[in-house]
Amino acid sequence: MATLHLVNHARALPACLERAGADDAVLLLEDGVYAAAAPLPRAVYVLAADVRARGLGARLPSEAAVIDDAGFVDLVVAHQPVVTWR
Amino acid sequence: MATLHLVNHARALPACLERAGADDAVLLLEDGVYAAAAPLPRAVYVLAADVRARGLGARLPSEAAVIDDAGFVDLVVAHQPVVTWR
Amino acid sequence: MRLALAVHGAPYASQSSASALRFARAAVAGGHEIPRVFFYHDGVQAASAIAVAPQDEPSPLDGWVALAAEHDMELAVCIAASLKRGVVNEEERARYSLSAANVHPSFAVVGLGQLIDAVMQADRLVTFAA
Amino acid sequence: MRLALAVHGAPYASQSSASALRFARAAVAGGHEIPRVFFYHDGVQAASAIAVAPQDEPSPLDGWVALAAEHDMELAVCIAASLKRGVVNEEERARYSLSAANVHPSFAVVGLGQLIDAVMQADRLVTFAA
Amino acid sequence: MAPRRILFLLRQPPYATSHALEALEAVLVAGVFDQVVSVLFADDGVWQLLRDQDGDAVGMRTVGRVATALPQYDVNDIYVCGESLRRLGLSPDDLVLPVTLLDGAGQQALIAGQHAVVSD
Amino acid sequence: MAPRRILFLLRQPPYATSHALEALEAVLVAGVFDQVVSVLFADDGVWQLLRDQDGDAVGMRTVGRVATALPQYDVNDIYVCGESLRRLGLSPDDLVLPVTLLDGAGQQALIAGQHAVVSD
Repeated sequence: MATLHLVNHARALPACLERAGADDAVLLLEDGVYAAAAPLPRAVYVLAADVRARGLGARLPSEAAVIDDAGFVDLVVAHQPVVTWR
Repeated sequence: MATLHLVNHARALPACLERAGADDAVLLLEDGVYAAAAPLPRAVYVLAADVRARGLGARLPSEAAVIDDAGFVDLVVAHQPVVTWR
Repeated sequence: MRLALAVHGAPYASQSSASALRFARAAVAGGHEIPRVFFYHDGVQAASAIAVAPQDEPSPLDGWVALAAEHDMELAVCIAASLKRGVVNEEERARYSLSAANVHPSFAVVGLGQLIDAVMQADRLVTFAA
Repeated sequence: MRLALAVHGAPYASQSSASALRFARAAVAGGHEIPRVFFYHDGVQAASAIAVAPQDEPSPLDGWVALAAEHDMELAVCIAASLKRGVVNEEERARYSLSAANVHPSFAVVGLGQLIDAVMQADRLVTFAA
Repeated sequence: MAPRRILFLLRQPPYATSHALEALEAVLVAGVFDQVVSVLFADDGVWQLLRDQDGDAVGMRTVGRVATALPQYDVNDIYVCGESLRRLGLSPDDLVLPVTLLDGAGQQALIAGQHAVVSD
Repeated sequence: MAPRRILFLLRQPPYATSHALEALEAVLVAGVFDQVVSVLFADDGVWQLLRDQDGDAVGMRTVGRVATALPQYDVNDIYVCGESLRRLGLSPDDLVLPVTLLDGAGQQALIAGQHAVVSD
């Protein structure tokens, strides 16, 4: 089963990507969503509540797929382990 | 009177240096002292207690002058304003 | 599926507790079980019974208390992390002769082994970092 | 010289309080005055009377209490920042019908204006950030 | 006593912590003290001023809305680091308030002229 | 129940917060649970292993000394990110413990094989 990476600060995304496989999923949440305001080197998920709070909705690139909290749960169910990078 | 810049996380040093004048003093403290383990672009002070806790004493470059808490107080007295970057 | 959560950041210092609470609500709404939420590091502050949220913001405490009351969910606070941060229950108050106790009764003060136990019992561990 | 200090980080989440305490000791040893230490943001946790430091580490609380007792130094906790973080004195406990109060009597719970007042009264403001 | 020159240096993004919101509250309080108050948004602090925020989504007050109250509290010297704005991919039109852009030398001079600088 | 594979991912420097110390305490506890426990020090977490630390200087326990207790608690799979070590200007001789260096692919494989990963 592939790994789910949670990134809750934008500065932690490089550390995550150094150790993430191509089949792994990456979810940006909290201040991690600011990483999606800069060019992204791969497809990522971004958490809707955090995007909306920060006013980033209109600024996301096509590499960023917005998911809600239920989608977050689905990602956790579909991946193992779940790794947090802060 | 020149400004005293306090940097308590290594990641904040670039932000400080972008706005620091040549005559200003820069003091690295807490996790800021790790910035002195990499090449430094200018002379800085580093706080002795934080250097000692982290085992960095033997690794400091010549640009880093170690001062104790009394030296920190002296820097504050000799500068205005005191700005903290974290 | 059985999901264990770890909360590492204090309310207002971190979104950790708020994000975990929203995740927990979505998980139980999706039919999953959350046997234990383990509050560690600064996350132990979420157990304080005497925090008063600003008028225009929801109370993190009320959210956890309500969710745990509706579902079979243990809110577990690490004793070593909480004691040094001033989050103590009546038993610790008496033991250390402190002037007050402040852990909400919906939270259990437990040993660090319960984090490992949660990992052993659950299908996933999801950490909400500081 | 009159030096005002601001402490923004909670003990164990940040060195802020510990660094400020060492600085304050050095300043008074050097003949300077510290009329007020203003605890803001997560720094308000330093005022908790019910935190129990690990056996092999000094208590941050004891350090502040001892220093303030020896010198004319106000330990001021911002009321807005502390209330939402569960750091409350007896007056707030009664006002909000809370189950306990936990502010150490050496700390004064004050309004945010006292930060600006400290800046106006002192020759320097030194901020110990989170 | 002559009024003090007090700068608030705001560098934290708005929602992961309460620091941004609480620092803005301190600015509003300072505004009523008849001091010379200015504010510099720099680095991730510029995100505080982005339009279309909605703090309700994460259970917090909307920080951008609090920032728009600055002029009502007589805080009118509102500066933004131009280089930070550029790095975040933003333009002044993206912000909730009219601001004055400063380069590094301008920020250095602003800081150098203060009695005290309050960080967030 | 078959033992679980649990990785502790330690990326925080040792003294600014208690997170590093508390995460190590969690590793020590995990060591007595008869699970398959491993530890990966990466990024600033590698500073936890530097020799000659002295926590007394800042009123904290010495984190490097706690780390040396790992083998006594039957935690022997101790990995360090080689690239992080290099970036910090350190060599394995600078560390308080013998460790196994891993490159990015090795860390990816280590993570992929776990039931759970605990972060600090």
